[in-house]
Amino acid sequence: MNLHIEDYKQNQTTVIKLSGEIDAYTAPELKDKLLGYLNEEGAEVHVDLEKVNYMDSTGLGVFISGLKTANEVNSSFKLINLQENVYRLFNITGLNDVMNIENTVRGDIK
Amino acid sequence: MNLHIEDYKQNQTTVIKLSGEIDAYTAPELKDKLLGYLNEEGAEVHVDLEKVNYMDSTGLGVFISGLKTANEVNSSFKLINLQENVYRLFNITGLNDVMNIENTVRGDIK
Amino acid sequence: MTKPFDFVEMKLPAKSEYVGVLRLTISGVANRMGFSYEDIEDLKVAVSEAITNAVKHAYYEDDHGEVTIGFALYHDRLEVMVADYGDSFDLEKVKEDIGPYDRDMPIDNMKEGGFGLFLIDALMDKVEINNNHGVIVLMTKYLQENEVGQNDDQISTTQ
Amino acid sequence: MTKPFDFVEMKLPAKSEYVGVLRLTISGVANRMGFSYEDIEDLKVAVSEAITNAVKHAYYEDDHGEVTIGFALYHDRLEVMVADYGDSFDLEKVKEDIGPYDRDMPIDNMKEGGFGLFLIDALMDKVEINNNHGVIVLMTKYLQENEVGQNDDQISTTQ
Ligand SMILES: Nc1ncnc2c1ncn2[C@@H]1O[C@H](COP(=O)(O)OP(=O)(O)O)[C@@H](O)[C@H]1O
Ligand SMILES: Nc1ncnc2c1ncn2[C@@H]1O[C@H](COP(=O)(O)OP(=O)(O)O)[C@@H](O)[C@H]1O
Repeated sequence: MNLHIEDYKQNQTTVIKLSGEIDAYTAPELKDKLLGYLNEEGAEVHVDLEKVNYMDSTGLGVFISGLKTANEVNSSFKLINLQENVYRLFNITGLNDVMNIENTVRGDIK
Repeated sequence: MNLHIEDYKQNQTTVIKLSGEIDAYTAPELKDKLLGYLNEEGAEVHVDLEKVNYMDSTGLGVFISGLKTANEVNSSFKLINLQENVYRLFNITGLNDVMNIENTVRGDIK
Repeated sequence: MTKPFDFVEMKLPAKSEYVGVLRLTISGVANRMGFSYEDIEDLKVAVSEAITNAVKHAYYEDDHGEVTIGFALYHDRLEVMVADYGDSFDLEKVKEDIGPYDRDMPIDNMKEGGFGLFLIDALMDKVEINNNHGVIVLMTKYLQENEVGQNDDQISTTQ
Repeated sequence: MTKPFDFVEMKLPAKSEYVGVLRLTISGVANRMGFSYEDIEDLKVAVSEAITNAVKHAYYEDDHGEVTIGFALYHDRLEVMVADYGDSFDLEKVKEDIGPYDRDMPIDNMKEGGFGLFLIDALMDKVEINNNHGVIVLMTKYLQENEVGQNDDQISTTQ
């Protein structure tokens, strides 16, 4: 039910590695982190969702904010390693059309 | 919250491998299985609790029944691979004095 | 409309901290009923959306009201009711906005919210919203034929 | 006696199926408050014992009543109330029997139950039982100093 956020530089890219759940309680901290990085011109951010086993529309909202900020200041971000059930929400809402999403992994039954 | 019960013969011994939680809902099936085996004279049963991450006094009750049956019909059973928090209940209640319990493993944080 | 065979009720403060707590509860209820892993995920999202709405929209900043959640367990379906006693809203107006992302919309115009009710609708089999006094969202999810058959753990009426 | 800063309530059918559901809920509540893994395990057992008692002893065979569980979240402790509206019992008489296993007792004489109230008492910091009308078990667990400090996830009053 919590979200653990780990972030580090990898060459030119900033990686934000998440594990846990993205919901109304955990999203604000994630939003701060993500927008913080994206507010730097030219920044490249990878958000690694491999260990995120739950997300709802609050998470979608965070990534839409990210998109708008990235558009404004000319930075970019990519979502990587999404679990099936998390990817589905981007799919159902049609947001996979505008988001940069890379390689979905299979949802693991827990 | 469920309990999965797997049982098989290993040489002379019957192994009952449990995974999940032992509570008022799941205990009756376990009790049936355990007493079923113990009701055979000379039977030797190993109950493997390695994957049991929760147990309460309902579980203690099942093993007390086991003890009584084993005493009556001259069969025997042993509890093996207990997680720390499960072992603790035997310890607090003093039942570790009468139960045959073998090698506690460390409780794994989940 | 047969009678539910069990009813579970929960009252929570309308704070985001409790959305995750409720998710654990609904996982448990749905697991006991024999829902599949995928359906449980759907239920978790839909119910979280409804509660998040109550947290975000029903009450004013410092006035933390309550959210009541009712689970009616039927043989073939789970009905979840999420009710708050806060502000209502203009459903007709909101409905016009509900839908997936419109690809012709420039990113700058995108709203950062607005997918909650859409997801509830997409993930549940039936949704009714009543917003006369506060907001009541009533959501239904049916057990698939094979789910009922597959799982021995479901709750029985007779016990 | 300061006021609780949050209150969560739950009503369940008095059936064993729901003991596990409640365990998920209390794990969530205790996790949010910042209790340690070990303390959460204690809470799960103690609360399950109280509900199991309501399921086993409060109501007659086919009369499934309800159990009400209240969580009062304080800054320094969690109080859990488990109440049923079924049969009461003779607390004084039961108390004589409460205790760990007596090593002088031959196995044949051992009861298969009887450790529930003992475990509640051992695992919680404070326990009160009221059994005038139905049974109410009120259990308190304090947050350890270091638990409160260590964990940022606890629920805040102001938010
Ligand atoms: N429980 C509620 N109380 C008051 N207004 C609500 C409630 N639920 C939804 N609404 C209204 O409906 C709108 C759409 O909700 P939703 O689709 O969940 O998107 P979002 O919450 O992200 O805005 C909200 O912006 C709000 O105006
Ligand atoms: N909620 C309750 N309603 C009625 N009687 C109860 C309740 N809780 C406990 N009791 C009585 O107290 C006794 C001791 O309870 P406990 O220590 O939990 O052991 P057990 O439930 O295994 O008998 C029970 O046998 C029962 O007679």
